[in-house]
Formats: sequence, C-alpha cells, structure tokens
Amino acid sequence: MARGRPGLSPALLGLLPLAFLAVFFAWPVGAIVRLGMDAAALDVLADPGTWRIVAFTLGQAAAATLVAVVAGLPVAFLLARVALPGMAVVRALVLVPFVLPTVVVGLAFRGLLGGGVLPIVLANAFFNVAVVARTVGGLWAHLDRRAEDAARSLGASRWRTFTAVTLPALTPALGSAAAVVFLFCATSFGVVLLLGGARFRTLETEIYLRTVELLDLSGASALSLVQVTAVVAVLVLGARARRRREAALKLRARVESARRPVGGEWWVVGAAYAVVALLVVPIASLVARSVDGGFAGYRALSGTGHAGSLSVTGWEAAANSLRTATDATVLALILGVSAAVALVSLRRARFIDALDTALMLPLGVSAVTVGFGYLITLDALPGDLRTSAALVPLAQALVVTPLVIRLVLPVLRSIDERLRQAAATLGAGPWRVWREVDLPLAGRSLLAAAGFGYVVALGEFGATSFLARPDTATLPVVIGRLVSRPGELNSQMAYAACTLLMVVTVAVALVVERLRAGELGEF
Amino acid sequence: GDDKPGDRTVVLVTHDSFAHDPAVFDRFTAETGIRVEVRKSGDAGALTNQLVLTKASPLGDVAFGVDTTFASRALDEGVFAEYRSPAAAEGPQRYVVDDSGRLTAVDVGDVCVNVDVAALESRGLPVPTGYADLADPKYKDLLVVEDPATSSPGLAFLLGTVASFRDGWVGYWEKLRANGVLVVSGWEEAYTQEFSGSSGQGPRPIVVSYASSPSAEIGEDGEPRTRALLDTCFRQVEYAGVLANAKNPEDAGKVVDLLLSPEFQRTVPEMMYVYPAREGVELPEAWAKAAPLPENPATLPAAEIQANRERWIEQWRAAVQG
Amino acid sequence: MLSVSGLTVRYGSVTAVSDVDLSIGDGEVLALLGPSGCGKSTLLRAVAGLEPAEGTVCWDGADLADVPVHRRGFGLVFQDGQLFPHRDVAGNVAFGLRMQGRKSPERVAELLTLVGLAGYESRRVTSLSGGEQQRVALARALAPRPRLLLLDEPLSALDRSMREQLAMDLATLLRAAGTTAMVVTHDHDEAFTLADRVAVMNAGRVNQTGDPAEVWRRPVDEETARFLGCTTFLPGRVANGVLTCEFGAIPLAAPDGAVHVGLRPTALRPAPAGVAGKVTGRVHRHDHVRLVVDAGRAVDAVAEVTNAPSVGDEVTLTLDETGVAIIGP
Amino acid sequence: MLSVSGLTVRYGSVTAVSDVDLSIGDGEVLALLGPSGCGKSTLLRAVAGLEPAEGTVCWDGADLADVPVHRRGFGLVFQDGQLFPHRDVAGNVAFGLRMQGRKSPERVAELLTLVGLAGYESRRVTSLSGGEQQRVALARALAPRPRLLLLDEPLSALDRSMREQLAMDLATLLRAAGTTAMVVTHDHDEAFTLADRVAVMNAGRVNQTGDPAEVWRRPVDEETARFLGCTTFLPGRVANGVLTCEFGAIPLAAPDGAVHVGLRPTALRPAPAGVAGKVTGRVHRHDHVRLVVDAGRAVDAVAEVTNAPSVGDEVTLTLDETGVAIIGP
Ligand SMILES: Nc1ncnc2c1ncn2[C@@H]1O[C@H](COP(=O)(O)OP(=O)(O)OP(=O)(O)O)[C@@H](O)[C@H]1O
Ligand SMILES: Nc1ncnc2c1ncn2[C@@H]1O[C@H](COP(=O)(O)OP(=O)(O)OP(=O)(O)O)[C@@H](O)[C@H]1O
Ligand SMILES: Cc1ncc(C[n+]2csc(CCO)c2C)c(N)n1
Ligand SMILES: [Mg+2]
Ligand SMILES: [Mg+2]
Repeated sequence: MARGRPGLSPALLGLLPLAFLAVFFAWPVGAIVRLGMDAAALDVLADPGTWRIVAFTLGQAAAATLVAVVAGLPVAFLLARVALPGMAVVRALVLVPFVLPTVVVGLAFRGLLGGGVLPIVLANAFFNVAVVARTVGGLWAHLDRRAEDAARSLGASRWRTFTAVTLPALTPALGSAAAVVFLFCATSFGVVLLLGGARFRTLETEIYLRTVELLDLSGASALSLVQVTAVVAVLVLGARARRRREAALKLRARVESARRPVGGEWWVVGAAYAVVALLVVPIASLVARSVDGGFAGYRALSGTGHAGSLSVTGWEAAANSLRTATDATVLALILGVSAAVALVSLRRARFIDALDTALMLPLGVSAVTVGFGYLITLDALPGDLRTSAALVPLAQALVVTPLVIRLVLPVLRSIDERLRQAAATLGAGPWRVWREVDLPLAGRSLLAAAGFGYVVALGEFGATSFLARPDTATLPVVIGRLVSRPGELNSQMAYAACTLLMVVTVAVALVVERLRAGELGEF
Repeated sequence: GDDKPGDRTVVLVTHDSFAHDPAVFDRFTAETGIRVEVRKSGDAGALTNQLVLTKASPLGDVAFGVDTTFASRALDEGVFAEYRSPAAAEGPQRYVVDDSGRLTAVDVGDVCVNVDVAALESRGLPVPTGYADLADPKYKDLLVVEDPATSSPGLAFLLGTVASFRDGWVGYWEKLRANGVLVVSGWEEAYTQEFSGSSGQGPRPIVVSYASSPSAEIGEDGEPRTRALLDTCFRQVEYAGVLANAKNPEDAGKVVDLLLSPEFQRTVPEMMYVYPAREGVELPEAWAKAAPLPENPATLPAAEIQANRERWIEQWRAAVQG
Repeated sequence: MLSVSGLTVRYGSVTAVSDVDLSIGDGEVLALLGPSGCGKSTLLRAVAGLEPAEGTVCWDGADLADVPVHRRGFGLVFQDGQLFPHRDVAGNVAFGLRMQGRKSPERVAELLTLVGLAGYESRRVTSLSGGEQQRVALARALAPRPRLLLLDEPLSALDRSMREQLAMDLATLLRAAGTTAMVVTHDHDEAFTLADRVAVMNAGRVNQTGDPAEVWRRPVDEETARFLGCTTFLPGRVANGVLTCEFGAIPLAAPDGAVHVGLRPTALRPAPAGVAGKVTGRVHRHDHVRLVVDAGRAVDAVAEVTNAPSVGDEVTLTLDETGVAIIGP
Repeated sequence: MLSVSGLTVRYGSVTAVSDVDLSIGDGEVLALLGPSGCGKSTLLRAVAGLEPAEGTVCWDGADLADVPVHRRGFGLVFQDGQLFPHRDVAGNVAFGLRMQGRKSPERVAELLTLVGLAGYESRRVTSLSGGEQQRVALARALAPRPRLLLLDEPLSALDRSMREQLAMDLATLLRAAGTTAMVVTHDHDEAFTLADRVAVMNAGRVNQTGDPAEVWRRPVDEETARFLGCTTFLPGRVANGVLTCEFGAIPLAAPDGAVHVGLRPTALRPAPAGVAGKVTGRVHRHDHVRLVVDAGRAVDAVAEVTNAPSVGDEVTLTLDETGVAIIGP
C-alpha cells in the first residue's frame, strides 16, 4: 500500500527543483555576474542610455504581453469552451509559432511589415499567443458554468459575466501566462535584433552585444543585474496580484463545459478564428518560401547544405531535436511537477511568493549569460559537463520547467482543499491524495504542459546553439546556420527545415491530444 | 570528456562557421593516432570571449577562428601558449600578429561589397568600382550594410573605410548616409532579405558581404549572378593556436600543423569560403571566376583595432544614425 | 404572471423535466415539492433560461424564448449557493445591484440584517459556515428585487428555528414586495408557511397543483400521497358527510360514494377504544412517539410522549382526521 | 471510544470552537445540534484532524495529535458533499475501499442500493441532483466501515420521506456495525431517530449533552431551550409531582420547588376551559395550525387543522405536557 511516511511531506519535493536551479542557474549566473562586477560596471548604471534601454525593454514587453493576452483570450475560449469539429487541429496549430527560430520569424516579419517598434511588438506577441491560449484555456475548460449562471440570473450580460465572474476565476492562469509571456518578450533577442536594428535596443540585445561583440563583461554584468532586478520586480508584483485572486473553484470535466457556441459567443469564436488566421500568415509565408524553387530544399534535407555548411544532415538534426527535446521534457516534467507540488503544499508559507518567483527566473535571464556562466563554473562538476552532450537537455529543461509550473499550478491551486481532505478522511495519505486527486484533476493541464514543454524544447535556440556540439545540432540550430550562409540551396533547405519543424510540432501536439483522451479519461 | 587516460584526443575549439572534410581528419588520425574532436559554438567574437573566460580551465587543447578583430584581445588575456609550427613559413607568416609565436594564420577572408549585376544592368547602371561610387547619387538608395555594432561583416566594412580614408572616414559615411545607405543589424537581413542577388530577391542590388559569396550564387548558365567589388575589401585573417593550460599541448601542436597542411588548406575554400593562408595551394576552378582574391585589400593592425573599436563604433553611430 | 407550457428538458437519454404546464399569478408563491432527483432544480433552471428546453416559458403572455437570462429579471438561488469566491459577502450581495448600475450599501446591509448576518459585509465567503453561505445566497438573490424569484431549497442548511424565522420573514417580504416566487422545498411546513399553492412533481412531471391544504387532503394519486406522508392505504366510503373505513369514521365534506383513503401516521392514535393491535415498533421523535402497530396489517401510528405504549403492548387505535387523505383526482 | 477535551479552534480573531469536552462511547451515536454558525462543522473537522486545534482528541485513550488524518480511520461526510468530480459514482463510493487495497463492486452496489441509487454506478457525479449527490457522499463515507463516522448534515438535501427512510436505515446500519458516530443535524426528529445522545452547541461551546428526551424536557438554559423550540418563558412551581404555572398544571416528576418553565407552541392548545386569550396570528402548517394568542402577553399555541380558531376569535388555552420544558442545570 502506498502510504506516505508522515515525515516525508510533499513539500520536500521542492528541494529537487531548487537544487537543480541552484546548480544550473544560480551558480553559473552568479559567477558570471560577479566576474564582471567592477568599477566600470557602475558607469553603465550611471549612463542614462541604460535606463532608456530598460524603459524600452519593459515597455515593448508589456505591449507585446498585452497584445498576446488580448489575442490569446478568444483562442483560449475556443479551445476550452467550444465543441466544434477541428478543435484538435487549432490546438496544434497555435503551438507552431513557438518552435520557429526567431531568426526565421524575424525575417518573415521583416518581409511582411518591415522593421520598427510595431513589428517587434507584433512578432513577440505572435510567438506567445499560444502561451495565453493554453494556460488560460487549461483552467477555463474546468470552470463550473454554474457560477456564470448565477451571475446571469442576477442580471449580468454575457460580457459582464465574463468580466465579473469568469475573468476573476481565470486570473491565476492569466497571471501565470502573462508572467511567462512578459519574460519571453523582455528577453526576446533575435526578433528585436532583426526588426529593431541598432535603433531599438533591449537589455537582452545589449547584453548579447557587449558579451559577444564588444567583449565588455563588466557592462554585460551590470546589465544582467539590471535585467534580473527588473524581472524580479515585475514578477513579484504579478505574483502578489495573482495570489489575491486565488480561490478554490468547483472544477468540472471539460466535456461538460464545452458545447456549441450560442448567441454572442459566435463573435468570440469569430475573433478566435481571426487570430488563428493572422497567426497563419507568417507561417504560410515560410512554407511558401520553402517551396519557392520547387522541392530542392526538401531534397537537400538529406544532405548537409551547400558545400557542407553543416556537420549533420537535416534528418539527423531532426532526430537530434526529437531526442534532446524528449530528455529535456522528461526532466522538466519531473522538476516542474515537484515544484508545483511543493508550491501547493506550502501555499500558506510566507516565502511562497519568493519561491514562486525564483522558479520563474530562468526565463528572465539572457541565454548568453547562462551559457557563459556554464563555461566558467561547470568544469568544477565531475566529468566536465561543459563539453558533454547532456548539457543541452539540461539547459533546455531550465527553460521548460518554469513553463510546466505555470501551466499546472493554476489548476492545482484552484482545487478545493476540502476535496483533498475528503480523500484523506477516506484513508489516503499525502502522496496518495496527490495521485488520486491532484494528478487526475490537473492531468489534462499536465499533458498540455508536457506537449507544450516538448515544443519549447524543440524550438529552443539561444542556449542550444551555444551548447550543442556540431554532431548534436538540432533543427533550429541548423536553420540558424543555414540562413547565415549565402547560397540558394542553403536558403531553400532552411525553409524546408522550418516546415519540417512545424510538421513535427503539429504531429506531437496531435499525439498528445490523443494520449490525453486515452490515459486520463475526459476530465 | 569521455576519453580514457592515454587516449590521444585533441579537442579543437572553434566557431560555428568551421567546416572540414572528415576524410582529411581521418587520414591524420590514421597517421598520428591522434583523434580530433571538434567543438563549435558562436561566432568569432563569442569564441574569443569563451576562450578568455575559460583560460584557466580551457574547453579544449587547440583553438581555431580568432580573427584579426579579436586577436589582440586574446593575446592580451594570455589565452594562447607559444607554438611555432614548421609550416608557418609556407605563407601564414605573412599575416603574423606579433612575434610571440602564439597565433598562426590559417586562412584569410575578405569582406567586400557585393553587387547584383543583372539588377544594376536593368537600371542602366554600370557596376560600381570602389568606395567612391557608393556615395555617387547615381547609386542612391541601392546600398545595404550591416551595423558594425551588431555584426562582424559590418564592423569589417567599417574598418575597411577607416583603413582607406583614415581621418576622412566619418565624412565618407556622412556621404553614404546622404546617399540613402540602409543599415540593418545583421548579415542575414542584409543579404537574404534586402539584397536582390540572393534567393530572397530583396530591393537593393548592393550589399556588404564576403568576397567568396558570389561562388554560392551560380545561375542556370553556370555563371555567378553577383560579383564582389575587389577594391572595397577588408581582409580578416583567422588564426589557430595551442591553448594555455591545454591538457595535451604536444598533440595540440600537431593539430595546428594539420590545419596548415596542404591537404587541409586545399579544402578551405570549398568548406569555409575563405582563402588558404598557405602559399601555392591550388584553388577550385569556380573560384577564379566567382571569387578572385582581391589584390590590395585594406588591413589594419590587430592592436589598432583593439584600441579603437569602441570609439569608432560610437563615432559611426553618431555619423550614420545620430 | 409566469406561465409554462409543455416544458421538457432532456439530458441525453434522461428526460429530467417532461411536458410540464404550470402558471403562477402575480405575487403568488408556488412551492415545488417532489422526491430527490425528480427534476425540480432542472425545472427552475429551464424557467430561468439556463437550460435549453422544449416548450414555452411566458411572462405576462410574452414568450421568453428569445430573452436572454440576464434580461428576464428572474432571480435564482442555487441549491448549492454558487457564491462568487472572489468577492466578499457584500460583493456577493451587491452583485445584482451593480448589474443594474446601482450601488446601495444600505440595501446590502438591510438584506444581511434580514438573514441574520449583519456586520458580515467584508467576510470572505469561503470562510462562512454552510448555513451562513446559504443565507448570503438568499440575500444576493433578493437584493435586486427580481420580478420572479426561483428558490432552490433556500433554507435547507439552516436549523429549525432559524428556518422557521426566515421562512416567515421571507413570506412577509415576498408578499410586501408583491414578488412572484417558485420555491423548491422538502420541508412540508415550509411549503405551508411560504406558499399560496403547491405543485408536486414526480419523475419529471407535475402530478398535482393546488391549495396546500387541499393537496394535503386530496392527493391525486397514491404516489403523490405517499410522497406527502401517507403510509397506509385502504378503501373507504363517504355517506352524508361522514367517511367510514376499517379504522373508524370521521366527518368529511365530500360527495357520497366509494373512496380511496390514505393514512399518515398521525391518522391513527392509541385511544381507549377502537381497532385492536399490537405494538411492534416504537421510535421516539422530538414531540411524539412513532409506533408501528400490527392491526391485521402493519400500520403506522403516533402517540403522545407521556403515555406512549411500549413494544409488545396491546393497543386500540382510533382515527384522527388530521392525518387522513382522500386519494383521487 | 472518542474523547475530546478542551478542544478550541480559532480562525484569526474568531473562536469557532471553544473549550469543548465531549465523549462518545463505542457504538454510540451522538447528534450535534446548534444554530447556524455555532461551530458544528468546525468541531467535526477538528476531530477528523483537518483543523489545527488546541486541546486533545483521544481514541480509546490514545492521543491522536500525531496521527495524520488518513490514519485515524474516521469517515467524514462534508456538508457540501465534496465528491470527486473526476470519478463516476462507483469510483467515488469505492474510493475508501481502494485506499485499503480492496476492490469490492458488491459493497459499492450494496451501499448504492441503501441510499436508493442502485444502478447509478457509472453516472458522472456532476450530473446528479443535489439530493443524489448527498446520498453518494453518504455511501462513500460508509463504504470503508470507518471506526468513527462524522456526518455533517448528511440528509439536509433530501425530501422528508426519503430523509426519514434513510435516517432509519442509517440508524440500523450504524447499530448493526457498532459504528460510533457524530451527526450534525438541524432536524430534531432526525436527532431522535439516529442518536443515543444529543449535544447542543452554541457560539462554539457545548451547552448540554444527554439523552435526547431528557435534553428536550430539561434544557440547561434559556438559550438552549429557545434553540430547542421554546418560545414562551415563565416561572412555575413543582409540588408533589405536579407543575403549576400561569397556564395550568401538569404532572411532572421533579423535586419540589420553584422552577423556570419554557413552553413550546405545542404546550398550549385551545380547549373548552383554561386561560382566556384572543387569536392575533394564524399560520397553517401541514398537520396543524400555529396560533399567536394574546393572553396577557403574546404566546404561541397550536390547534388541530379541523377545528382551528381564526384570527380575532376568543379562545381558552390549556397546558399540554408534550411541549413543556423545565429549564435549569
Ligand atoms: N476559515 C474560516 N475563517 C474564518 N472564520 C471561519 C472559517 N470557517 C468558519 N468560520 C466561522 O466559524 C464559525 C463556525 O463555523 P462552522 O462552519 O463550524 O459553523 P456550523 O455550526 O457548521 O454552521 P452551519 O450550521 O451554518 O453549517 C462561523 O461563524 C464561521 O463564519
Ligand atoms: N447534466 C445532467 N446530465 C444528466 N442527467 C442529469 C443532469 N442534471 C440532472 N440530471 C438528472 O436529472 C434528474 C433531475 O435532476 P434535478 O437536479 O432537477 O433533480 P431535483 O429534483 O432538483 O433533485 P434534488 O431534490 O435531489 O435536488 C436527476 O435524475 C439527475 O440525475
Ligand atoms: C518573444 C519571443 N521570442 C521567442 C519565443 C520563442 N521561444 C520559445 S521557448 C523560448 C525560450 C527559450 O528559448 C523562446 C524564446 C517566444 N516565445 N517569445
Ligand atoms: Mg435539486
Ligand atoms: Mg456547518
């Protein structure tokens, strides 16, 4: 019988992600920042230009977050509440932007809209509509419609009901999603560089350029500190606001809450389809480019590019991608679920906001900083991880874990504590309660997180391109390399590889969709 | 790091653009018993920085890819150990940075203005010949360059103008600006998005790229569609050297020799679009047509670049974007 | 005035409400009674417009098919409260007022006082006891003065004295405001206190509607009678205003002829003379003793606490007219 | 045997349960009564180990402070069910059995039959009516045969006949299995049917425990008496087994002396002779009529349905011993 020993509380699981975070994040980043901290670093802080960059970074991230939220909500509604044919495809499709290498998306937006602030904001939002749709949709699907019925019978129109009842209930998920999106956008690199040129600079591009082009470590360290501080401040504010809204909800099975839209809901469905259509525009332009000169690009996938631009073939890169993403996802699920369990069992603790924020930080620090940090620290671990192939999934897991946490936590936190207590009075120990109550209720969002995490790992570029060995290059790395070489074949192959990446993404999403129905029932 | 003790493996640390013919390395292994493991990451700048950061506990034994722009930095930081290859005298010596014997030139590449010949023709314009033409109102709004702050070819082009115009370079850029030069942040946008001669078929027929780029843009007729302007080139030399604190310095030196060997040097143009540093290495046929070696490329001493880079970029910003 | 006709609600193969006709006059209070699972809540939801249904729901003759829930002006108290967990007590009660663009802390306070929760304004609803939550739900529905109130067991979580008190207050309030109301209740006394008429449902259908006393005395069929407490059924005969049956005779205003009689436990009481039997079961209730007596067949009876017979005692039972019902349409 | 002593539960500044001492013998059923919000649910939760509390909870003399909830073997039926929404009816009922490593579809079927839901095994719990949900919650708690059952208003959502039926079945079942139980109820009859003893709570404290009939007849204080239905209070005097007060005299076994008397409405009935008064209020209940009579002061009284006086009528009231309580410790 699986009875928990009294001493071993689920809260202890939190030590696992914390240890991981300490070794693979805090230590490397701390070391690199400390290395660069000297008198010159203060000059950077005193420079008003730095603060303009801070303002622009936060401003564009906030704007992109807003756009992603506004565009993502109707899609979340569509995914959560609407029973129409073809939902699985939409669910998979909105994930596609997430895997696309930022270079390629940047180029596509440049082609469609040119450069400037608006394209930066739109491109950043483009990547992240899925974060909002998935995170919010995951909770929305389980909300009991009768709370809304109650509001309607008190005279609230559909819209008022949404703003007064549904939205507050969704706030934890919305806050989670917004925090993640904000972090992605605040640390957005490729897109800003491509669409902003040298005119619109963010902390992330500045840190990158100082580190890589100017070899100015002290300036980069100072900016990294500023970045961490700004990110922490925004996260803590967000966590506060979110927690005020957290309340136990009556959760229901998704099949019961999804139905054919009625009345004004069709407008929302229309808006959602419009958003999906807009998402498809850049995607379609990429696919179109891949077949621009016939299928030469696809044929080239079995080779290594024009005159051996690559060390691996396209197909080998695809295999590498699938392999590392699998490792990263498994690791991230273990870490993310452990963290979520700990955060839920510690919900009354004082330091919970700090812990919550700490677990998000890897998304808020630039990949270069982490990558360089690895170089100067990880040789102290046995086996010199710096040159090991295992470092890539570890680094990807660093990015995927916070996402898993953010997707699963809102659902876990909305489970009525008394439901767990009911299980306990029926003889279930703390771990068993987990397996019997939390896991099934959050199962759907857990699977969504697994699929989502997998896609993120597939698409991860920053850390991967820094750490991958030539023979373990993944598809995004290969694409990045191909577009930075002249030659028509390279270009065609790059776009063919992009299309391959999208196909893999959709396939993974559809498989997860299937799994979900089979494994965990239809809750 | 899975090599057993006594295993003769040399780790070659290099940048993303490194490419080689495995057959050459295999033959080397067969002859010497030394296995070469390649570890690539980032561009030349990132590579140099990695080497600097890890100099106490290096990622490998030998490094390749530190270029003219970053060489002084690497040397100042003591990244490399002394190793004088016997093959250095066969040509690489021409590009020596200093006399400490720590860096050996492996290849040279030129950053040059590229033009889309057909596009210029269709506008009734002759192919420009040098820097001066680019500022000519005839060629208004036709040039796209990379930002030197964010891109290595962009920086190289800037250095080329500094080397050519010396104190007058800022004035030259002001003219370029008046002539509608477009600045983008990276090579990818400039070449694949804005330049009309690449597969992206953008609007501008003149771009800053590499001397070797035309060899990748061969048309249906077997002729290159683009041409590099050989009087607008800036030469970048790529160096190799044995890392200080290497685990296996003896064998590392042998790998530097390998990189300078005629067998390896012969593959350099095809694999990396650059010219061998060794003299007397025969070039592929297409190169004569598509990528002839510039005769008088601009150069600047590494130390001068190191000393002035940031100031020049600031001045450039003020002149071009201010 | 509410009139419902041919209302049917199906959940897949289950027909929860089946062809219900019902009308409630202005200011009238109708109590809806029926066994667990018979469709009461579903009927209320359908009238509120929350459940897709066949048939028509009209208000003052106008079909409400196209009137969305929030325009109907019908208040609904859910069986399980459905308070908004994100708002405090005042926020919940004020919700309907806010939807009308009104802000009236006085009305909130007034209603909280009515339900015995004065001063609870800023309490979190999740920290309330079960009964307190139910009272907040009631206050929330009353606040915007809906033209029709649909109450689903609004007092079930309250203790008897508070329930009686609130039922009385509610009746006064509804009558004073002329509010039309439909109340689901499983407490028969509550139905009497609150309602002008009762409707008895069973298995999705409304079997009978009418004046409470009338329904009690004359349930339409055995099923309804059983639901209303009759446990013994037997034939009887009315002649000249007197009902005669196997257990005796009582005065009863009904046309002469054979009738089907239903007896509640209170219809039979031990008395010095009557039908003889033997006590086989005995349960103490708070103000009486419930007996099972074998008098040819097993029948229920009640006795006063002070002189109740014990199991095994021989007793004689007489008929008490309070507990007698005549069954039939 | 459960014994609770000095149990106190605080929520911030609110003391929900305050210094409660209580014990329940093996196989005994204790009914917990008290007004809404008095702390009944909190007490149950604290006994189950779900609420951090001061004081001790012991089982068979062993302190349970260090025994986690799931090891106590105490079943709890929550006031609002708290069914697992992701499991069907059978999955909910079988939960406790599974936790013991047992799998017994027969026991599940048996319990569902007991609560009148045979054949509901594969229904989604969210598609059940309120009463059906409550019955599933009851079945779920009973299935693993807990050594102590804590029931929080387990029958409140059921109609009267089902409630009576289930209360009876539950009583039989608990006695047969020798299960110790503590039942929160607001239905006084239910308390009588189910319980061997009752405890009356008020404002966090247990004011009185004892045999149900005894508690009804002799509430410790006016507050308790009021909660148990007394509406009129007056002085009286016992002499030679007879209680005499302003409304008359009844036999009463108590020591001689002055007493404080509480009258429930049933204590006063119209009769040919007695104390004169005038009817000022009249409410029809399902089997009697409730009167308010001005007899010097306003008192409650009941009359039979068939010959109840109307408002304005002059009546004479006599004392009926069923409704009389003697107040005092
Ligand atoms: N989490 C909480 N925080 C603050 N106060 C609480 C909390 N839970 C309960 N209370 C208060 O404690 C008191 C006792 O609550 P409890 O639920 O035990 O009452 P109860 O006797 O079960 O009432 P009811 O019959 O209405 O269910 C109530 O006044 C309630 O408002
Ligand atoms: N969503 C649903 N899907 C399927 N069946 C349902 C659904 N909702 C209710 N039912 C069924 O319809 C019937 C009527 O339910 P309803 O809730 O109206 O009963 P009720 O009369 O209110 O009962 P109670 O007094 O127990 O609350 C029940 O048998 C119930 O199981
Ligand atoms: C603005 C923005 N840019 C890129 C991505 C794509 N992306 C997917 S996962 C991940 C983090 C690790 O690289 C990133 C950046 C995004 N979502 N938002
Ligand atoms: Mg109901
Ligand atoms: Mg309670």
